[in-house]
Amino acid sequence: MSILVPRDKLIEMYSIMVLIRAFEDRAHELFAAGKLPGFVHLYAGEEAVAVGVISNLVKGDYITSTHRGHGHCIAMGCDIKGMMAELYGKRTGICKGKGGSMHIADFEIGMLGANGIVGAGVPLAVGAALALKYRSPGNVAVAFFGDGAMNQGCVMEALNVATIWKLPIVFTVEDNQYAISMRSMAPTKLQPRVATARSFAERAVGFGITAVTVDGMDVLAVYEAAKAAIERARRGEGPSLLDCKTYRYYGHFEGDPMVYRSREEIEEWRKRDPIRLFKERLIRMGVATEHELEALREKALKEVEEAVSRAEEDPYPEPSEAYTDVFTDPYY
Amino acid sequence: MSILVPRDKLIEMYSIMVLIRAFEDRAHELFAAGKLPGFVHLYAGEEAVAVGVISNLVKGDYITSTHRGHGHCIAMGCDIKGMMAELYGKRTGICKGKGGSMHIADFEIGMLGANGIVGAGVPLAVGAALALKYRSPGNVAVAFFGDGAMNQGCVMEALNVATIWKLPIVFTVEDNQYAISMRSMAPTKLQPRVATARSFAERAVGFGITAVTVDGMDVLAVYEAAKAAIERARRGEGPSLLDCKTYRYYGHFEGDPMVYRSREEIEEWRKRDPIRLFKERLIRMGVATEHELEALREKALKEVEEAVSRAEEDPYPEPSEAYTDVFTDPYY
Amino acid sequence: MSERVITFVEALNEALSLEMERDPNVIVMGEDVGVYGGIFGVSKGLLERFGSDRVIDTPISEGGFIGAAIGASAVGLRPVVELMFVDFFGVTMDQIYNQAAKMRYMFGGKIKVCVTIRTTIGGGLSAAAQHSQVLYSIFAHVPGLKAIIPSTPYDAKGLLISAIRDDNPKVFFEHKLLYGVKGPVPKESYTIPFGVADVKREGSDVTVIALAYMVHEALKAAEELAKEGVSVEVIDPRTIVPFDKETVLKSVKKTGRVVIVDEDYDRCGFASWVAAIIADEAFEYLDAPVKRITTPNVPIPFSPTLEREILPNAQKIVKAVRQVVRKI
Amino acid sequence: MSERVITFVEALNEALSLEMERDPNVIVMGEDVGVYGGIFGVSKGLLERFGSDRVIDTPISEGGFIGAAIGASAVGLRPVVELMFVDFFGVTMDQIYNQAAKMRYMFGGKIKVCVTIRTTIGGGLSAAAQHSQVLYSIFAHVPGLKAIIPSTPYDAKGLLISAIRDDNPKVFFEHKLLYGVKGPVPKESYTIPFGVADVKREGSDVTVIALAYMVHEALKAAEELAKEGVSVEVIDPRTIVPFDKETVLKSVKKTGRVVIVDEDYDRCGFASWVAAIIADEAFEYLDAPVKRITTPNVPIPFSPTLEREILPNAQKIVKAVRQVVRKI
Ligand SMILES: Cc1ncc(C[n+]2csc(CCOP(=O)(O)OP(=O)(O)O)c2C)c(N)n1
Ligand SMILES: Cc1ncc(C[n+]2csc(CCOP(=O)(O)OP(=O)(O)O)c2C)c(N)n1
Ligand SMILES: [Mg+2]
Ligand SMILES: [Mg+2]
Repeated sequence: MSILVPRDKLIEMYSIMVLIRAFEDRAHELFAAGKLPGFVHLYAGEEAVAVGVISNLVKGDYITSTHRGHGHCIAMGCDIKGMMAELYGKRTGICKGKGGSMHIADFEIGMLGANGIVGAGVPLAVGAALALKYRSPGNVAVAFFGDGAMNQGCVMEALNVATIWKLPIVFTVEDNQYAISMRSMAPTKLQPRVATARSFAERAVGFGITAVTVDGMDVLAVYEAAKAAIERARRGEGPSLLDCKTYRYYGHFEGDPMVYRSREEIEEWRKRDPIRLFKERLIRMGVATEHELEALREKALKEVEEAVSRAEEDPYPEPSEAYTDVFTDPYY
Repeated sequence: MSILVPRDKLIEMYSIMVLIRAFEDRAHELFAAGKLPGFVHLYAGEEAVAVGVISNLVKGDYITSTHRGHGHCIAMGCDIKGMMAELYGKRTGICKGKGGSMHIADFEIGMLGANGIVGAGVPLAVGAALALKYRSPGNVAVAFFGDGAMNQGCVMEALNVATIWKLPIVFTVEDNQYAISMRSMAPTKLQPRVATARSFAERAVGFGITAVTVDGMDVLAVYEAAKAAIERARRGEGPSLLDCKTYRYYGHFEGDPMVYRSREEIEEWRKRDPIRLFKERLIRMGVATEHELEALREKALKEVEEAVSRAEEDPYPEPSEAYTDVFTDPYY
Repeated sequence: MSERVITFVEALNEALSLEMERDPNVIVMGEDVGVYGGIFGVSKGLLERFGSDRVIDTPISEGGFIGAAIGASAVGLRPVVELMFVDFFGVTMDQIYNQAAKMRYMFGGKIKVCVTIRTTIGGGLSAAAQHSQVLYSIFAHVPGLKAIIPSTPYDAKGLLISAIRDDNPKVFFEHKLLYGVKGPVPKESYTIPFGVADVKREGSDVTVIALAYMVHEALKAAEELAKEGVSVEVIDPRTIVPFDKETVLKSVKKTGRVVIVDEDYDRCGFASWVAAIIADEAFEYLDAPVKRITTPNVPIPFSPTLEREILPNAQKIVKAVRQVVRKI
Repeated sequence: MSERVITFVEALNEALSLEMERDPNVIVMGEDVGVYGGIFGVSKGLLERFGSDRVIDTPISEGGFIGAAIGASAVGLRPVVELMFVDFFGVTMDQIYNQAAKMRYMFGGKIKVCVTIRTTIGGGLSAAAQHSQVLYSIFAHVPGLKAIIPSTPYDAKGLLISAIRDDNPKVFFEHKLLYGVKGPVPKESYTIPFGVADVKREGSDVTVIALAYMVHEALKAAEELAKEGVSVEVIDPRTIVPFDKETVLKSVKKTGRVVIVDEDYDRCGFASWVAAIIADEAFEYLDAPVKRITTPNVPIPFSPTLEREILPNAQKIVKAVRQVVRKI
């Protein structure tokens, strides 16, 4: 580690990681129990990326997210109760039950939205960066997106315009090895096709973007790389790309039979679980004891459990609410 | 020159270049005289690219083209009379007057169409290459497109899929310095904004594509680079990209006031006119005399003139023809 | 005809297999169509049977690979390419409507673009605003695309085989709620012509026109209304381009009353177009206003209570039919 | 009101200037909007006046820069972004209809997306299949987008100012044949409310509804028909989302006869929707079939003789009106 992170910050990062994990594990159970309608994509396994990057953000910064957005939301500080209620489709949800898992947003705290369309958040983040450059220099935007999204046209267009306009933006690729069943880079026996021939960092460099490949299971490695990229952006030196290598533990969506990968592969990755790695490190560094960290995990579990109880009891929206919120005026 | 080109081939290349120039110069006059309806984008100045590349193609190969497609059509061997009649909107046009300048195609000879949508021909060429790989190995597809098109999402998507599928395709960028008023790379006093920060060859390499920057005013340089790329493709070694630096002499479209560039800049480029350069070279190499080459130019002028006279006299389509050719069956 | 009963998904899968067997030019492309067998299982087993030259998993580059499928079809292959959800059309519409749809016409009728684009449509799964739309009206709006919308396993198989053999660009819309629906489907290959509506139930008092999943809701409504003595004719156009105007007009001329059911958004949608045709060409025969039961002009909400509120259903159809048989 | 006469282009340019002056959050983005001043001259002089921070020339990356304009508008800027021709919507529709149009709703009504997307529409210039379309029906089909379609310089200026100030995503359609049209336009700033149709000519025998360039063709037709003693009311809705149903229905209830003129393709187009509304909500008042004069379902051909054949015009309107006033 070449950077010093204050103890409080480290503890906070750990707390958020376990909160994300607790939220996702619980959502997994709730989906299996038939409690959650719609499509649910879980972030478990990738916590180091959201937390490593977002821990560098300050008030006035923005992020855009993906279909797998719970982790980004929690790291940005979205209300857990509002999120859980949203997953249930309750009117107390953060989007009044209109959005659901794939469309959680909270602009007040800089979270510009999960997104059901692969890659679509990226140009939006470029727009936020454009606005920041003009009106609030020193603030930055971060676009989170998957390895799969990296091949979507509008994402590559966004990389280019961000470079030529020298925008304060950090492109964060969450390369969790798969886009549903499609391998990002290294073929496997089960899925021999790959989605790209070169690393995403190489591709970004071809656009003129500073890029680096990062161990996405190591939250401090992500933190450090993100810190450098975000500081460059704050100084007006333009965009960077972080290519974070990570892994999702659950299926692409809940209910995915996962024919494209083996149990062994999952086990292999789980050995480098980002929370365990960080925990061991914190203990080794003397930042916290096993006991203290376990207490944080329990707090997270409790917080999630409270959110579930509340969501269970909250009311569904009135049917008439279907017709509001299309425009700022009543016409629809 | 590291390659030997037979004399006949050289003469043929020259003949096609002067034919393109004659066609475009005449179209320029005809448009100014109010003879040609619609939008007309001329290729004058860029002849070395189309001719240098297409001279390497054989029966069974395919190309896709752009809004600035006359040069590609002529180099592929489209009938000049049919083309001129098409520009006039006559029923004897190569597309029965339904397409016009921006939509000339002749699939029989491998010309898969000009295109009014920037970049749209590129995925189509990838599809042709996919079909060739499967059914006609050894044949290749060439996608011609502009520097502006290089920033269109579907073009970058196409670069990627062609690489991962190892398709027999050559991406040919015609970097004529501008997309309408937008500079591709080097800023000028009149247009300080540029559309990309890195060379297109660098960008292509970031996708894993073999790429080279070529003097697009030198037909033999283009020929040589294209030969290497096309041979690689024929051998099944995958895609290449040629980044050809060239210049358009006329406005973006006929009628363009050209506020974004200076007379001096145009004059500067005209000094390296591709036809003059080639002519001087042919004379220097002893391939032909000035007189012989002048005769070829006159032949071209005559050919174009004949096409104009015919087109002038040809009939317009019957109004009822507007309703045919939507589907292979009569329903529309 | 064999009385074998299979699901809508199996019927589609069978159509693909049969055509791939029959014609080596038929290839299948799309996201997760290979190893995964298609996100809803439609292409299951095809990779194993036909190999990776013909069953091609693609990156998330819809513009690139749908464009490639169109290009390949223009030079002689017969690709069946999947757009995973119709809601994603916005990233690849240019290839579909400016290229595939217009090439033949622009090029003077000299070429054929035979690509088949398969896509899923429809709400009812709380999949929210970007995964629940229908949108066939947008594709039908654009000249040059055929639009096929089956409602039963039998129709699905026959229409998909017809689609693959048809020499024009077309979009084949599969409603998500139909995938599990079962019905009798012959084992052998058969085709169903485009532009021939199917009268799914005969009746004399009112004509109900419906597509895809809504055919089933309309039949449910008809059953309900029969108890009240109202005889409902349910017409399933099956393809909207081409559209079997004759069957619809004949029915309306017979009943004098019509309700058009359409899961697509109301504004500038398919229901409007049918209503407009009727209001022009069967005006003298109409005994009541032409009613539409459509999805109102709001994005599809996530919460089940909200989604239920806005989607058309049997209950709403019953209400509308009661209105038109009472009126005037 | 000053009697100054300027062109449609000048009116738009003035609207942009005035709003940029008034509100530093207003920025202009698009291909060739800066140095070139816009391919049709709408943004002429703005770069010089407001600088390159606020007038941004973009690469040909519509998905990227329209997405960016939407993102910027979601966090407080008021971008006016240009899609050079509506025909290009297919490369950037996702940003427009899945993002801009749905964000407010999906996010529970807590945010505003105020982007204005300007684009050019229309045929008549032999610009062929990919540069002559109208397509506003597709945008109107999608919930969450306002759709504005001016027909005169006066309306153009007032509606564009309203659009820039409106807190919702909207598409502003400018017909290419109108750019050179002149009309009286006050120098000062003024707004025109959305959803208020303008009766461009009063009449009592038949209602003609038309948009953009077709308003002028309808007025020509009305003039012609007046000579035959037929009194035509010409209604210009000016915005189709929101749509002023009341004014249209009131007129139809008065005249009992209606012809809807629409340069968009017929199938699932705007004309159908208006016809459907009338056939439902003014059915009892109708004395004749509801007629539509639209562009038939063929790609727009290049040759002048062909293009003239398919586009709606005064002559076709006259014929249709004669039909409905004769009928029944
Ligand atoms: C434009 C578009 N194409 C396809 C999909 C369907 N889809 C949803 S998520 C996904 C995979 C995304 O992969 P990646 O970007 O790597 O993110 P991950 O799911 O791995 O986090 C696909 C294909 C979509 N939502 N949007
Ligand atoms: C998708 C799309 N966007 C914009 C346009 C308008 N347009 C036509 S040609 C052109 C410039 C193209 O530049 P380039 O690709 O460099 O080709 P060149 O004209 O220089 O040959 C533009 C912006 C279009 N036709 N299609
Ligand atoms: Mg992934
Ligand atoms: Mg160029």
